[in-house]
Amino acid sequence: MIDVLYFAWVRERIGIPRETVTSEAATVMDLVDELRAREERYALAFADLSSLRVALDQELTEFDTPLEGVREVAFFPPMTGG
Amino acid sequence: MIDVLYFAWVRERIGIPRETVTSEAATVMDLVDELRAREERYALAFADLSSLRVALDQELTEFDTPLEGVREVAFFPPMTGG
Amino acid sequence: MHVRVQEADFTLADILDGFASAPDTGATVSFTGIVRDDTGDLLHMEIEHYPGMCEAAIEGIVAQATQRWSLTDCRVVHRFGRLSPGAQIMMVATAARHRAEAFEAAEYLMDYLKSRAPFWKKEVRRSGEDWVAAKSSDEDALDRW
Amino acid sequence: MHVRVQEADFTLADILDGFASAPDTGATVSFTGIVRDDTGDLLHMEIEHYPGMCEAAIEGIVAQATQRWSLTDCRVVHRFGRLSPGAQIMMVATAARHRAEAFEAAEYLMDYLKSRAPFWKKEVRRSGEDWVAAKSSDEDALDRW
Repeated sequence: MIDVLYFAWVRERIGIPRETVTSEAATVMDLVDELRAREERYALAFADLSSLRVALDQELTEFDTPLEGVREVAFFPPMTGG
Repeated sequence: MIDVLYFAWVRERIGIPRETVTSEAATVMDLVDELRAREERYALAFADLSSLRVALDQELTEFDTPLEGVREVAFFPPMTGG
Repeated sequence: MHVRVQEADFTLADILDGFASAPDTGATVSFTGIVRDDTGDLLHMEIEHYPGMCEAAIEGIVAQATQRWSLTDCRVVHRFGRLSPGAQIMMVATAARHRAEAFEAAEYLMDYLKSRAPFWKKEVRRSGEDWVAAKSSDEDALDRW
Repeated sequence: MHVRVQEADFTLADILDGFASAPDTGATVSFTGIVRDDTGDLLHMEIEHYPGMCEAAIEGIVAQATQRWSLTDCRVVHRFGRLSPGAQIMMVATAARHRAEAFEAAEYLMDYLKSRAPFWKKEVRRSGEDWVAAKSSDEDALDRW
Protein backbone atom coordinates (compact mmCIF):
# COMPACT_ATOMS: atom_id res chain seq x y z
CA MET A 1 0.00 0.00 0.00
CA ILE A 2 1.53 3.24 -1.19
CA ASP A 3 0.06 6.73 -1.11
CA VAL A 4 0.45 8.31 -4.52
CA LEU A 5 0.15 12.09 -4.81
CA TYR A 6 -0.27 14.21 -7.93
CA PHE A 7 0.35 17.94 -8.24
CA ALA A 8 -0.31 20.72 -10.75
CA TRP A 9 -1.17 19.53 -14.27
CA VAL A 10 -0.42 15.91 -13.36
CA ARG A 11 -3.21 16.17 -10.77
CA GLU A 12 -5.52 17.86 -13.28
CA ARG A 13 -4.84 15.27 -15.98
CA ILE A 14 -5.37 12.31 -13.68
CA GLY A 15 -8.30 14.03 -12.01
CA ILE A 16 -7.49 13.31 -8.36
CA PRO A 17 -4.92 14.76 -5.94
CA ARG A 18 -4.05 11.45 -4.26
CA GLU A 19 -4.89 7.80 -4.02
CA THR A 20 -3.70 4.70 -2.22
CA VAL A 21 -2.51 1.94 -4.52
CA THR A 22 -1.62 -1.68 -3.94
CA SER A 23 1.47 -2.39 -5.95
CA GLU A 24 4.31 -4.86 -6.20
CA ALA A 25 6.40 -2.40 -8.22
CA ALA A 26 10.11 -2.64 -7.46
CA THR A 27 11.01 0.83 -8.71
CA VAL A 28 9.30 4.13 -9.46
CA MET A 29 9.46 3.21 -13.15
CA ASP A 30 7.59 -0.05 -12.49
CA LEU A 31 4.90 1.90 -10.65
CA VAL A 32 4.62 4.35 -13.54
CA ASP A 33 4.13 1.44 -15.94
CA GLU A 34 1.39 -0.03 -13.72
CA LEU A 35 -0.39 3.33 -13.60
CA ARG A 36 -0.01 3.90 -17.35
CA ALA A 37 -1.67 0.54 -18.01
CA ARG A 38 -4.70 1.45 -15.94
CA GLU A 39 -6.48 4.13 -17.95
CA GLU A 40 -6.00 6.62 -20.74
CA ARG A 41 -5.77 9.60 -18.34
CA TYR A 42 -2.81 7.97 -16.55
CA ALA A 43 -1.17 7.13 -19.86
CA LEU A 44 -1.56 10.77 -20.88
CA ALA A 45 -0.23 12.14 -17.60
CA PHE A 46 2.82 9.87 -17.77
CA ALA A 47 3.39 10.19 -21.52
CA ASP A 48 6.60 12.22 -21.25
CA LEU A 49 8.66 11.44 -18.17
CA SER A 50 11.22 14.13 -19.02
CA SER A 51 8.56 16.67 -18.05
CA LEU A 52 7.90 14.94 -14.72
CA ARG A 53 9.62 14.83 -11.35
CA VAL A 54 9.16 12.31 -8.58
CA ALA A 55 9.58 12.47 -4.80
CA LEU A 56 9.71 9.48 -2.45
CA ASP A 57 8.64 10.22 1.10
CA GLN A 58 9.00 13.93 0.26
CA GLU A 59 12.53 13.70 -1.12
CA LEU A 60 13.23 14.40 -4.76
CA THR A 61 14.62 11.33 -6.53
CA GLU A 62 14.97 9.57 -9.90
CA PHE A 63 12.63 7.19 -11.74
CA ASP A 64 14.94 4.19 -11.32
CA THR A 65 14.92 4.40 -7.51
CA PRO A 66 13.64 1.30 -5.65
CA LEU A 67 10.32 1.64 -3.84
CA GLU A 68 11.12 -0.67 -0.95
CA GLY A 69 9.96 0.80 2.36
CA VAL A 70 8.49 3.89 0.69
CA ARG A 71 5.14 5.10 2.00
CA GLU A 72 4.49 8.12 -0.18
CA VAL A 73 5.22 8.74 -3.86
CA ALA A 74 4.52 12.10 -5.49
CA PHE A 75 4.51 12.94 -9.20
CA PHE A 76 4.62 16.52 -10.44
CA PRO A 77 6.00 18.82 -13.14
CA PRO A 78 9.24 20.77 -12.59
CA MET A 79 8.74 23.09 -9.64
CA THR A 80 8.16 26.81 -10.05
CA GLY A 81 8.69 28.21 -6.58
CA GLY A 82 10.13 31.56 -5.62
CA MET B 1 37.97 83.47 -3.49
CA ILE B 2 37.48 79.74 -3.22
CA ASP B 3 35.88 77.76 -0.41
CA VAL B 4 38.15 74.89 0.53
CA LEU B 5 36.65 71.99 2.51
CA TYR B 6 38.46 69.20 4.33
CA PHE B 7 36.95 65.91 5.47
CA ALA B 8 37.91 62.98 7.70
CA TRP B 9 41.62 62.76 8.55
CA VAL B 10 42.45 65.61 6.17
CA ARG B 11 40.21 67.83 8.28
CA GLU B 12 41.77 66.51 11.48
CA ARG B 13 45.32 67.00 10.23
CA ILE B 14 44.71 70.55 9.02
CA GLY B 15 42.59 71.33 12.07
CA ILE B 16 39.66 73.08 10.39
CA PRO B 17 36.71 71.82 8.34
CA ARG B 18 36.71 74.68 5.82
CA GLU B 19 38.24 78.01 4.94
CA THR B 20 38.02 80.60 2.24
CA VAL B 21 41.27 81.20 0.39
CA THR B 22 42.37 83.81 -2.09
CA SER B 23 44.29 82.03 -4.77
CA GLU B 24 45.51 82.51 -8.32
CA ALA B 25 46.02 78.76 -8.72
CA ALA B 26 45.26 77.55 -12.24
CA THR B 27 44.72 73.91 -11.31
CA VAL B 28 43.93 71.84 -8.24
CA MET B 29 47.62 70.86 -8.12
CA ASP B 30 48.66 74.53 -8.01
CA LEU B 31 46.28 75.10 -5.11
CA VAL B 32 47.69 72.07 -3.30
CA ASP B 33 51.20 73.51 -3.72
CA GLU B 34 50.09 76.88 -2.33
CA LEU B 35 48.52 75.17 0.69
CA ARG B 36 51.55 72.93 1.25
CA ALA B 37 53.76 76.01 1.36
CA ARG B 38 51.70 77.62 4.09
CA GLU B 39 52.33 75.52 7.17
CA GLU B 40 53.60 72.15 8.32
CA ARG B 41 50.09 70.80 8.99
CA TYR B 42 49.10 71.44 5.36
CA ALA B 43 52.33 69.88 4.11
CA LEU B 44 51.54 66.79 6.21
CA ALA B 45 47.94 66.55 5.07
CA PHE B 46 48.96 66.79 1.42
CA ALA B 47 52.12 64.67 1.74
CA ASP B 48 50.76 61.74 -0.28
CA LEU B 49 48.28 62.71 -2.98
CA SER B 50 47.63 59.07 -3.91
CA SER B 51 45.73 58.78 -0.63
CA LEU B 52 43.64 61.87 -1.37
CA ARG B 53 40.63 62.62 -3.52
CA VAL B 54 39.37 65.99 -4.70
CA ALA B 55 35.94 67.30 -5.65
CA LEU B 56 35.25 70.57 -7.48
CA ASP B 57 31.82 72.04 -6.85
CA GLN B 58 30.82 68.66 -5.38
CA GLU B 59 31.95 66.58 -8.36
CA LEU B 60 34.81 64.13 -8.04
CA THR B 61 37.70 65.07 -10.31
CA GLU B 62 41.48 64.81 -10.80
CA PHE B 63 44.34 66.92 -9.46
CA ASP B 64 45.24 68.36 -12.86
CA THR B 65 41.77 69.85 -13.41
CA PRO B 66 41.65 73.64 -13.96
CA LEU B 67 40.07 75.73 -11.18
CA GLU B 68 38.55 78.41 -13.39
CA GLY B 69 35.02 79.24 -12.32
CA VAL B 70 35.14 76.82 -9.40
CA ARG B 71 33.61 78.03 -6.12
CA GLU B 72 34.16 75.04 -3.86
CA VAL B 73 37.09 72.62 -3.61
CA ALA B 74 37.00 69.65 -1.24
CA PHE B 75 39.89 67.39 -0.22
CA PHE B 76 39.32 64.07 1.47
CA PRO B 77 40.54 60.46 1.71
CA PRO B 78 38.96 57.69 -0.40
CA MET B 79 35.32 57.42 0.56
CA THR B 80 33.98 54.66 2.76
CA GLY B 81 30.23 54.83 2.32
CA GLY B 82 27.75 51.99 2.36
CA MET C 1 10.10 30.53 12.89
CA HIS C 2 12.82 30.64 10.24
CA VAL C 3 10.77 28.96 7.55
CA ARG C 4 7.09 29.65 7.05
CA VAL C 5 4.78 28.25 4.41
CA GLN C 6 1.45 29.99 4.69
CA GLU C 7 -1.61 31.21 2.82
CA ALA C 8 -1.74 34.55 4.65
CA ASP C 9 0.07 37.67 3.49
CA PHE C 10 3.08 38.89 5.47
CA THR C 11 4.90 42.13 6.14
CA LEU C 12 8.65 42.60 5.99
CA ALA C 13 8.49 44.30 9.37
CA ASP C 14 6.79 41.26 10.91
CA ILE C 15 9.13 38.71 9.36
CA LEU C 16 12.26 40.72 10.18
CA ASP C 17 11.27 41.42 13.79
CA GLY C 18 14.34 40.51 15.83
CA PHE C 19 16.22 39.62 12.67
CA ALA C 20 19.99 39.95 12.50
CA SER C 21 20.49 40.93 16.12
CA ALA C 22 23.80 39.05 16.37
CA PRO C 23 26.69 41.48 17.02
CA ASP C 24 28.73 40.11 14.12
CA THR C 25 26.06 40.97 11.55
CA GLY C 26 27.18 43.71 9.17
CA ALA C 27 24.81 43.19 6.26
CA THR C 28 21.30 41.97 5.59
CA VAL C 29 19.63 41.34 2.27
CA SER C 30 15.97 40.68 1.66
CA PHE C 31 14.24 39.61 -1.52
CA THR C 32 10.50 39.73 -2.14
CA GLY C 33 8.76 38.09 -5.09
CA ILE C 34 5.58 39.77 -6.30
CA VAL C 35 2.77 38.67 -8.65
CA ARG C 36 3.53 40.53 -11.88
CA ASP C 37 0.90 41.20 -14.51
CA ASP C 38 2.79 41.38 -17.81
CA THR C 39 -0.18 41.40 -20.13
CA GLY C 40 -2.71 43.40 -18.14
CA ASP C 41 -5.27 40.59 -18.09
CA LEU C 42 -4.08 38.51 -15.14
CA LEU C 43 -6.99 37.78 -12.82
CA HIS C 44 -4.94 35.97 -10.22
CA MET C 45 -2.14 33.50 -9.63
CA GLU C 46 -2.85 30.16 -8.00
CA ILE C 47 0.02 28.58 -6.09
CA GLU C 48 -0.21 24.88 -5.39
CA HIS C 49 2.15 23.35 -2.84
CA TYR C 50 3.14 20.01 -1.37
CA PRO C 51 2.54 20.38 2.38
CA GLY C 52 5.34 18.93 4.45
CA MET C 53 7.78 18.56 1.60
CA CYS C 54 7.79 22.36 1.12
CA GLU C 55 8.96 23.02 4.62
CA ALA C 56 11.52 20.19 4.54
CA ALA C 57 12.91 21.29 1.17
CA ILE C 58 13.20 24.93 2.21
CA GLU C 59 14.78 24.02 5.53
CA GLY C 60 17.37 21.95 3.68
CA ILE C 61 18.17 24.86 1.35
CA VAL C 62 18.39 27.28 4.28
CA ALA C 63 20.75 24.91 6.13
CA GLN C 64 23.02 24.73 3.07
CA ALA C 65 23.13 28.50 2.67
CA THR C 66 23.63 29.13 6.38
CA GLN C 67 26.64 26.86 6.47
CA ARG C 68 28.21 27.93 3.19
CA TRP C 69 28.07 31.69 3.88
CA SER C 70 28.26 31.54 7.69
CA LEU C 71 24.96 33.35 7.90
CA THR C 72 24.14 34.93 11.23
CA ASP C 73 20.42 34.71 10.44
CA CYS C 74 18.16 33.53 7.64
CA ARG C 75 14.40 33.54 7.06
CA VAL C 76 12.13 32.33 4.31
CA VAL C 77 8.38 32.80 3.85
CA HIS C 78 6.47 31.30 0.93
CA ARG C 79 2.77 31.68 0.35
CA PHE C 80 0.33 29.36 -1.40
CA GLY C 81 -3.25 29.73 -2.60
CA ARG C 82 -4.85 32.47 -4.68
CA LEU C 83 -2.80 35.64 -5.07
CA SER C 84 -3.85 38.86 -6.82
CA PRO C 85 -1.58 40.88 -9.12
CA GLY C 86 0.77 42.94 -6.94
CA ALA C 87 0.54 40.48 -4.04
CA GLN C 88 3.68 39.27 -2.29
CA ILE C 89 4.49 35.64 -3.16
CA MET C 90 7.48 34.97 -0.97
CA MET C 91 10.54 36.45 0.64
CA VAL C 92 13.98 35.47 1.81
CA ALA C 93 16.20 37.39 4.20
CA THR C 94 19.86 36.75 4.93
CA ALA C 95 22.23 38.25 7.49
CA ALA C 96 26.00 37.91 7.35
CA ARG C 97 29.20 39.65 8.33
CA HIS C 98 29.82 41.18 4.91
CA ARG C 99 27.64 42.29 2.05
CA ALA C 100 28.95 39.85 -0.55
CA GLU C 101 27.96 36.89 1.65
CA ALA C 102 24.48 38.25 2.34
CA PHE C 103 23.87 38.92 -1.38
CA GLU C 104 25.22 35.58 -2.57
CA ALA C 105 23.27 33.60 -0.01
CA ALA C 106 20.04 35.37 -0.94
CA GLU C 107 20.59 34.64 -4.64
CA TYR C 108 21.44 31.02 -3.84
CA LEU C 109 18.24 30.68 -1.81
CA MET C 110 16.19 32.13 -4.65
CA ASP C 111 17.81 29.92 -7.29
CA TYR C 112 17.13 26.80 -5.24
CA LEU C 113 13.62 27.79 -4.17
CA LYS C 114 12.74 28.28 -7.85
CA SER C 115 13.67 24.74 -8.87
CA ARG C 116 13.75 22.65 -5.69
CA ALA C 117 10.86 23.78 -3.50
CA PRO C 118 7.60 22.00 -4.41
CA PHE C 119 5.39 24.89 -5.48
CA TRP C 120 3.60 25.23 -8.81
CA LYS C 121 2.23 28.46 -10.19
CA LYS C 122 -0.82 28.76 -12.39
CA GLU C 123 -1.71 32.05 -14.05
CA VAL C 124 -5.43 32.64 -14.43
CA ARG C 125 -6.02 35.21 -17.19
CA ARG C 126 -9.15 36.50 -18.83
CA SER C 127 -7.95 34.62 -21.92
CA GLY C 128 -7.54 31.31 -20.07
CA GLU C 129 -5.33 29.64 -17.51
CA ASP C 130 -1.89 28.10 -17.74
CA TRP C 131 0.63 26.46 -15.48
CA VAL C 132 3.83 28.49 -15.44
CA ALA C 133 6.51 26.41 -17.15
CA ALA C 134 9.84 25.96 -15.42
CA LYS C 135 12.56 27.67 -17.45
CA SER C 136 15.68 25.77 -18.42
CA SER C 137 17.53 28.92 -17.34
CA ASP C 138 16.22 28.35 -13.81
CA GLU C 139 17.73 24.88 -13.77
CA ASP C 140 20.95 26.20 -15.34
CA ALA C 141 21.17 28.82 -12.59
CA LEU C 142 21.95 26.03 -10.11
CA ASP C 143 25.19 25.23 -11.94
CA ARG C 144 26.55 28.53 -10.72
CA TRP C 145 26.68 27.10 -7.20
CA MET D 1 11.91 60.96 -1.28
CA HIS D 2 14.00 58.42 -3.17
CA VAL D 3 17.29 59.48 -1.64
CA ARG D 4 17.61 60.45 1.99
CA VAL D 5 20.76 61.44 3.88
CA GLN D 6 19.88 61.78 7.53
CA GLU D 7 21.13 61.46 11.08
CA ALA D 8 17.97 59.74 12.35
CA ASP D 9 17.43 56.00 12.32
CA PHE D 10 14.95 54.52 9.86
CA THR D 11 12.74 51.47 9.55
CA LEU D 12 12.44 49.30 6.48
CA ALA D 13 8.67 49.55 6.76
CA ASP D 14 8.82 53.34 6.67
CA ILE D 15 11.25 53.53 3.74
CA LEU D 16 9.40 50.90 1.75
CA ASP D 17 5.95 52.39 2.31
CA GLY D 18 4.38 52.55 -1.16
CA PHE D 19 7.50 50.98 -2.68
CA ALA D 20 7.26 48.89 -5.83
CA SER D 21 3.58 49.49 -6.46
CA ALA D 22 4.07 49.49 -10.26
CA PRO D 23 2.17 46.56 -11.85
CA ASP D 24 5.25 45.38 -13.75
CA THR D 25 7.27 44.84 -10.58
CA GLY D 26 8.03 41.19 -9.95
CA ALA D 27 10.97 41.42 -7.57
CA THR D 28 12.33 43.70 -4.90
CA VAL D 29 15.66 43.51 -3.11
CA SER D 30 16.73 45.46 -0.08
CA PHE D 31 20.13 45.70 1.53
CA THR D 32 20.83 47.08 4.99
CA GLY D 33 24.30 47.86 6.32
CA ILE D 34 24.78 47.52 10.07
CA VAL D 35 27.52 48.66 12.48
CA ARG D 36 29.46 45.46 13.19
CA ASP D 37 31.62 45.01 16.24
CA ASP D 38 34.32 42.56 15.24
CA THR D 39 36.55 42.92 18.26
CA GLY D 40 34.00 43.43 21.02
CA ASP D 41 35.43 46.81 22.04
CA LEU D 42 33.72 49.13 19.58
CA LEU D 43 32.18 52.08 21.43
CA HIS D 44 30.63 53.64 18.35
CA MET D 45 31.09 54.51 14.71
CA GLU D 46 31.24 58.12 13.59
CA ILE D 47 30.13 58.81 10.04
CA GLU D 48 31.25 62.08 8.50
CA HIS D 49 29.58 63.27 5.32
CA TYR D 50 29.77 66.03 2.73
CA PRO D 51 26.32 67.64 2.76
CA GLY D 52 24.99 68.36 -0.70
CA MET D 53 27.54 66.25 -2.52
CA CYS D 54 26.20 63.13 -0.78
CA GLU D 55 22.73 63.61 -2.15
CA ALA D 56 23.99 64.55 -5.62
CA ALA D 57 26.37 61.58 -5.78
CA ILE D 58 23.73 59.11 -4.63
CA GLU D 59 21.14 60.51 -7.00
CA GLY D 60 23.59 60.09 -9.85
CA ILE D 61 24.25 56.47 -8.89
CA VAL D 62 20.52 55.78 -8.54
CA ALA D 63 19.86 57.30 -11.98
CA GLN D 64 22.52 55.05 -13.53
CA ALA D 65 21.09 51.92 -11.90
CA THR D 66 17.50 52.83 -12.72
CA GLN D 67 18.30 53.20 -16.39
CA ARG D 68 20.61 50.21 -16.73
CA TRP D 69 18.26 47.70 -15.09
CA SER D 70 14.95 49.39 -15.99
CA LEU D 71 14.12 49.63 -12.30
CA THR D 72 10.49 50.25 -11.47
CA ASP D 73 11.50 51.80 -8.14
CA CYS D 74 14.66 52.55 -6.18
CA ARG D 75 15.37 54.04 -2.76
CA VAL D 76 18.51 54.83 -0.80
CA VAL D 77 18.90 56.03 2.78
CA HIS D 78 22.29 56.78 4.31
CA ARG D 79 22.84 57.96 7.86
CA PHE D 80 25.60 60.13 9.30
CA GLY D 81 26.71 61.00 12.83
CA ARG D 82 27.35 58.72 15.79
CA LEU D 83 26.11 55.14 15.45
CA SER D 84 26.22 52.40 18.07
CA PRO D 85 27.15 48.78 17.36
CA GLY D 86 24.13 47.07 15.82
CA ALA D 87 22.73 50.33 14.43
CA GLN D 88 21.59 50.57 10.84
CA ILE D 89 24.00 52.59 8.68
CA MET D 90 22.20 52.66 5.36
CA MET D 91 19.90 50.79 3.05
CA VAL D 92 19.14 50.46 -0.62
CA ALA D 93 16.01 49.00 -2.16
CA THR D 94 15.44 48.10 -5.80
CA ALA D 95 12.34 46.97 -7.68
CA ALA D 96 12.41 45.40 -11.13
CA ARG D 97 10.54 43.00 -13.36
CA HIS D 98 12.80 40.04 -12.65
CA ARG D 99 14.93 38.94 -9.74
CA ALA D 100 18.30 39.09 -11.52
CA GLU D 101 17.80 42.78 -12.32
CA ALA D 102 16.75 43.66 -8.77
CA PHE D 103 19.76 41.80 -7.30
CA GLU D 104 22.30 43.21 -9.75
CA ALA D 105 21.07 46.77 -9.34
CA ALA D 106 21.24 46.50 -5.54
CA GLU D 107 24.82 45.19 -5.72
CA TYR D 108 25.76 47.92 -8.18
CA LEU D 109 24.32 50.57 -5.86
CA MET D 110 26.26 49.16 -2.92
CA ASP D 111 29.53 48.96 -4.86
CA TYR D 112 29.22 52.58 -5.98
CA LEU D 113 28.01 53.91 -2.63
CA LYS D 114 31.09 52.34 -1.00
CA SER D 115 33.59 54.18 -3.20
CA ARG D 116 31.75 57.12 -4.73
CA ALA D 117 29.46 58.56 -2.06
CA PRO D 118 31.28 61.07 0.18
CA PHE D 119 31.00 59.41 3.58
CA TRP D 120 33.88 58.53 5.88
CA LYS D 121 33.67 56.08 8.75
CA LYS D 122 35.66 56.32 11.95
CA GLU D 123 35.63 53.48 14.46
CA VAL D 124 35.92 54.59 18.07
CA ARG D 125 37.18 51.69 20.20
CA ARG D 126 38.21 51.43 23.81
CA SER D 127 41.74 50.97 22.48
CA GLY D 128 41.62 54.13 20.34
CA GLU D 129 40.03 55.51 17.21
CA ASP D 130 40.74 55.00 13.53
CA TRP D 131 39.38 56.08 10.19
CA VAL D 132 38.20 53.03 8.27
CA ALA D 133 40.53 52.64 5.28
CA ALA D 134 39.03 52.16 1.85
CA LYS D 135 39.87 48.69 0.55
CA SER D 136 41.41 48.27 -2.85
CA SER D 137 38.88 45.45 -3.30
CA ASP D 138 36.11 48.05 -3.01
CA GLU D 139 37.63 50.02 -5.87
CA ASP D 140 38.19 46.81 -7.85
CA ALA D 141 34.52 45.90 -7.37
CA LEU D 142 33.59 48.75 -9.71
CA ASP D 143 35.40 47.05 -12.60
CA ARG D 144 32.68 44.43 -12.56
CA TRP D 145 30.23 47.01 -13.91
